[in-house]
Amino acid sequence: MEIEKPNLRVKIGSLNLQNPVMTASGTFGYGEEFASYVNLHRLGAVVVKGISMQPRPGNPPPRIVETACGMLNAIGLENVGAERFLAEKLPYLIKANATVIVNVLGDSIDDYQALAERLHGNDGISALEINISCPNVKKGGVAFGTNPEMAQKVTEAVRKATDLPIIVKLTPNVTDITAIAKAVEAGGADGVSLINTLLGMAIDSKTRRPVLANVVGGLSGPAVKPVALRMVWQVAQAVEIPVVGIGGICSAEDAIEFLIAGATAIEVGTANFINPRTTEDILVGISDYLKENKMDSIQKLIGSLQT
Amino acid sequence: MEIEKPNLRVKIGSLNLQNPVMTASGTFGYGEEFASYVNLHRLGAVVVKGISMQPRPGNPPPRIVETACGMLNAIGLENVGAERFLAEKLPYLIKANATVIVNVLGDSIDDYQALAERLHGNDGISALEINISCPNVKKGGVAFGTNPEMAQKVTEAVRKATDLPIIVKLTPNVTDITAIAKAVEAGGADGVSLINTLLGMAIDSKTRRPVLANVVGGLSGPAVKPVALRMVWQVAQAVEIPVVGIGGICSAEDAIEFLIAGATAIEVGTANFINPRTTEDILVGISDYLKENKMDSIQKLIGSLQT
Amino acid sequence: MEHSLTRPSEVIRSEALGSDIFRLTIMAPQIADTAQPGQFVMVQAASGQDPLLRRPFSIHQVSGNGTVQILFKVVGRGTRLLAATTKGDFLSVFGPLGKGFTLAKQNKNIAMIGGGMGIAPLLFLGKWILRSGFSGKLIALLGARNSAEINSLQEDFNHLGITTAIATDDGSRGHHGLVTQLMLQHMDPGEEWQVLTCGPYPMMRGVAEICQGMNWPCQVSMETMMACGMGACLGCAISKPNDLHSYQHVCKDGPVFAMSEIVWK
Amino acid sequence: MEHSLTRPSEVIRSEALGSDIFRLTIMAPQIADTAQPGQFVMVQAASGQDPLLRRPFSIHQVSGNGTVQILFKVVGRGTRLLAATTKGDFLSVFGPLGKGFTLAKQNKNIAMIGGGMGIAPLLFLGKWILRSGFSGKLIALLGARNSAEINSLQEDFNHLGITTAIATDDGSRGHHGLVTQLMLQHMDPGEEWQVLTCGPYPMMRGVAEICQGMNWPCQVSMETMMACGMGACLGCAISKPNDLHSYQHVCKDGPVFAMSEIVWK
Ligand SMILES: Cc1cc2nc3c(=O)[nH]c(=O)nc-3n(C[C@H](O)[C@H](O)[C@H](O)COP(=O)(O)OP(=O)(O)OC[C@H]3O[C@@H](n4cnc5c(N)ncnc54)[C@H](O)[C@@H]3O)c2cc1C
Ligand SMILES: Cc1cc2nc3c(=O)[nH]c(=O)nc-3n(C[C@H](O)[C@H](O)[C@H](O)COP(=O)(O)OP(=O)(O)OC[C@H]3O[C@@H](n4cnc5c(N)ncnc54)[C@H](O)[C@@H]3O)c2cc1C
Ligand SMILES: Cc1cc2nc3c(=O)[nH]c(=O)nc-3n(C[C@H](O)[C@H](O)[C@H](O)COP(=O)(O)O)c2cc1C
Ligand SMILES: Cc1cc2nc3c(=O)[nH]c(=O)nc-3n(C[C@H](O)[C@H](O)[C@H](O)COP(=O)(O)O)c2cc1C
Ligand code: FES
Ligand code: FES
Repeated sequence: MEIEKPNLRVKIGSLNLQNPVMTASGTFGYGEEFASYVNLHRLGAVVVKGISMQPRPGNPPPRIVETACGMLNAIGLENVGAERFLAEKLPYLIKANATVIVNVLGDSIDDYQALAERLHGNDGISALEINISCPNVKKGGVAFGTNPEMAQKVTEAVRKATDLPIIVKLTPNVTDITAIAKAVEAGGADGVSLINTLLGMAIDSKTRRPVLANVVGGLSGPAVKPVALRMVWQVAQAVEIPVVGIGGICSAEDAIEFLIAGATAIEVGTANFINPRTTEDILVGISDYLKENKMDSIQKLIGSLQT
Repeated sequence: MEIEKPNLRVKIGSLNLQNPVMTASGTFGYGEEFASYVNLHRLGAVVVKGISMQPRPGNPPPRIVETACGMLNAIGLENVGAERFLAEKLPYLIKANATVIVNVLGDSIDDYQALAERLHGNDGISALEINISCPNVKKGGVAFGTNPEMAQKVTEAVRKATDLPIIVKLTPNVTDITAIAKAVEAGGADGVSLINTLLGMAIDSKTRRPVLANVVGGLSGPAVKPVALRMVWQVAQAVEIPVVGIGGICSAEDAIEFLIAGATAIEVGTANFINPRTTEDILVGISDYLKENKMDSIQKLIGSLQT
Repeated sequence: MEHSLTRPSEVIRSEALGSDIFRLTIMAPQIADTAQPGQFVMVQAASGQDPLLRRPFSIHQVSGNGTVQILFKVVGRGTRLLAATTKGDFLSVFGPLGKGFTLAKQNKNIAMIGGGMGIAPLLFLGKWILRSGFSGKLIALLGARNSAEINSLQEDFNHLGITTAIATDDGSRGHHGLVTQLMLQHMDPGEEWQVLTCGPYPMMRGVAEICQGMNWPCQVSMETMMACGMGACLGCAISKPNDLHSYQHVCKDGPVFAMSEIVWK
Repeated sequence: MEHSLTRPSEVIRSEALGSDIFRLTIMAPQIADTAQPGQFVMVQAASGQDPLLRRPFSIHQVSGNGTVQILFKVVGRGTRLLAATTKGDFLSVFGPLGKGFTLAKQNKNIAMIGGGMGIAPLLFLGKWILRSGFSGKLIALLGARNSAEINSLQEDFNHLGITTAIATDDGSRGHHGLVTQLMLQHMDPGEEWQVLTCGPYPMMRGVAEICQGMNWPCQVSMETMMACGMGACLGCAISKPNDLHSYQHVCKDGPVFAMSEIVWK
């Protein structure tokens, strides 16, 4: 049996994706930045930089530092805000025929809900990804995503505001990520994506100061892949909804490992900085793997881990 | 002012160390393995491979796999057991004039207590390091170290059994490591050491099987350093007792970063595999740093981070 | 726009200009054809994943036969790896990126002021100014640690017919002191000058102060940590003047800025 | 015991023996002076931290003037980096490590049986056997993918005066098939043999089966993933026969074991 063109289509709730390769929020700008390197319309979806209701300036510099096989960032959620996103950024993506997922963030449950309402009903937005790694300012800055109840409440609030497919993006900085995943599933999420960055820190031994102005930052890149893969595998077994795998994916082989672990789709993050064409390269690599392994559909790969 | 010989002495409870450079449990065998590379008596302390009351065979192979700037291990706590340790391993370390810290592990609180009682009163053991990353078989396999109450109870039980200095070794796989650190401080720990390994996983995309027979394993090495440094900094601010920094330390610069973050001492783990002389090299490097920075004592470095 | 990402570029030549300064000549026609002076490239130093990120380098020279040069000092792991590159090796080089220098008005005199590796983009800039048919005075004021560091670079400028003046930290060549101290010596305050500068922040601050005083327009080329070099990571933020909590991005809005766009502190 | 850790060792020669097989000659007198055949070294492939761990390689040859050779096939990132090493480069090489081959009784005939890169330690072993004044028959049965892979290695054995027989997967040299199929052809069942073998697990299992049948003592050299190579990490465990939940460690208890110490499955 020769597989000519394996079926790469996957589904997250009512969201149909032509393939499982997406971009990770905050690593792909608003898509336009990559237009000369990647055919945006060929990707499963473009997940844009996290948007808040109001524009945010972000943290003071230095904001990034390289670490062993990874990097720390403390961008501080700099973004143009919902209105400018809709007016200035979304039209380009629509013209490029990209499937757009908007990553949303807020300081309070009301924030998330209001933002989901504002984004709802705009043509060209296919789904929302809810970043719950943000601090809940009303609860002393504890991240929404570290507490199952708060995570569920955010999900419910967004669920009320829109019938767009909702993917809740989980933080790995928790004791039991499956508890959070189950809570957002109960809250009405159509899928979960993970992992966001691991909280880390870098110190300059010469100045005896933190390297980042924000002191701590989020660790991403190949260094975190083993942790991400473990969490994706755990969550895929714990929930019924689709799981989107994220964390250190640099190659088709990496992506395939996440799919085998149970991810329905994957997002490429830090690797976009090293090779802006990574997503398309991975797309080709997955297709080749399926052909070599005589699989006519990506569904045969997803969750195929034999333990 | 020329500093000829900076004072490197540090204290953890009643334990006096000639310098802050120790070995991380499970990466330095029982010390003897390194005798031809390192002068064991020059180290702050040798922390030996985790010991249980009964010998343990460990997990089936494969037990290790390399990852980006790190490795996963699922050794499964293979060890010779308390009796053979005392009869066969400890005498060598005593002869080598090493300061010995025994890393202890158990399946239940009673286990830990019994082991501490057995080790207590043996000449040549300077302190115990309590590995609470182990699963509590009585509580469905949840690691002692992920729950503040269980962590405190283990500490209290060991505290009852011995007046040896007790360092409790914390797992990083938790939402809030400061809560665990405070709990073991309340339980009577003389110090905390962190981090143990991050739970991770590797998959072979060719066979679609986990690489490790145990499926999941512990991530260590340079990849985890940013997470370890952040946690050490957080814990150093949260507790009064000394903190021992562990995680990806490969060079004097790495060690100095942990000291700046607030660690009173450090342990070298995975780096011992790459260069068995790492500990002694770090010792020299710390001393040189203090001289260059005109610090007459390591105390000036510890916790010197300016945020 | 097509970029040089699809395949790695061949190193045509590797030169050591002093003990820790290197110049690589790389075959990258797409970059050579479109580069503007002041733009930069992102170079992958490691073949593995450590160091992970690309390193930014100014475009030092381009040639009609498709080669691009970078000039760099070894300061860490990435540059150490690049220094070990030899003829025939392949490097992944990606660019040209960013906003380069622009000439305010054709007939003002131009002073290019470079310090250390900030000299790198000025050679390309000088050639480009001359080729543009510029008819005013064009000088290069160059600061370095010592004579060894600057000798062959100075020759390159002189070769183009650009007048140079040198300042060295140790006095082993030219003026013993700061390159800023050369400015009023070589730039007649009675004339109209525009200044294009690249170098360490304190040096550029000194240059900008003098230019402000003299009312000379001045463009500065900024450095920050960069992850992507293309506006995607937002890591390369620097404050905007007047509103310290509003940021611009060196890789996209710069690296070359008008001095008035920079917070000097 | 002093080890070669204090400074890196110079690569004296780098040879390509076929498209993906390389031989490095490294100046490491401490290793060369003390090594026993069957022992191995741990080599650091990367200058950075990725790949992180050292790679184990059998000692292929040692010389009186202090050089050590390793012979390896490119199978991944570490070996790819090592293949790019050239004369004059420095590598951190650490050893000798492990338990090598031992000779059971002086006057039995000896068959060395190697497959693929398992041939590496056998050249050193052969030389050592000859030097020990051994007076029985000594043969080498060597398996490879094809003729290109084995040609120059066979010469090395013949050069020492060791009789060789070759089996290749593609039949391009010697027997078309498995090296085990050469055994009863070249080892007279009426004679007493001892067998020393290194190669892929299935090949060594085949060798061990025949040796069991013939009642010939046999030593096998095992491979596992290794982090430390020196008994510290306990990562290189393999099961002991009779008790699958009791383990021995390849780096310390081996890599050479009696066939009876191994679980054949
Ligand atoms: C637009 C731009 C153009 C540049 N052009 C040149 C050039 O033409 N020639 C040249 O020699 N250098 C240039 N640099 C600086 C160069 O990118 C750094 O020296 C290089 O990235 C250091 O890499 P490394 O791995 O050797 O050092 P690392 O080991 O990463 O760091 C060593 C030291 O260098 C500092 N450093 C690292 N990266 C940067 C960076 N991006 N900017 C500033 N400091 C950094 C670190 O803080 C650290 O103190 C330029 C930087 C930018 C942003
Ligand atoms: C005691 C001992 C002696 C050895 N002697 C030789 C020798 O003389 N010549 C030679 O070519 N090879 C030898 N090997 C195998 C050699 O160590 C591996 O081929 C090498 O480590 C692969 O490194 P890599 O980075 O290129 O591959 P990686 O990218 O790490 O892996 C590529 C493939 O090789 C496998 N592999 C990786 N490490 C090992 C290992 N330690 N053992 C077995 N398989 C491994 C992986 O599972 C993977 O499938 C020996 C191994 C041991 C344990
Ligand atoms: C510079 C940077 C900015 C990021 N910004 C966001 C963001 O705005 N919203 C979000 O949900 N995740 C953000 N992330 C997290 C990534 O989307 C991703 O979850 C994480 O980096 C792990 O994937 P990676 O290892 O492939 O980068 C950011 C990551 C980086 C490196
Ligand atoms: C192979 C291996 C075995 C280990 N065994 C133990 C152990 O027995 N007890 C323990 O508390 N920690 C054990 N650890 C964890 C280390 O002591 C250390 O906490 C961890 O590896 C992080 O430090 P590193 O990054 O410097 O290796 C082990 C780690 C490795 C890599
Ligand atoms: S370096 Fe990434 S946005 Fe500028
Ligand atoms: S490789 Fe570490 S114990 Fe054998």
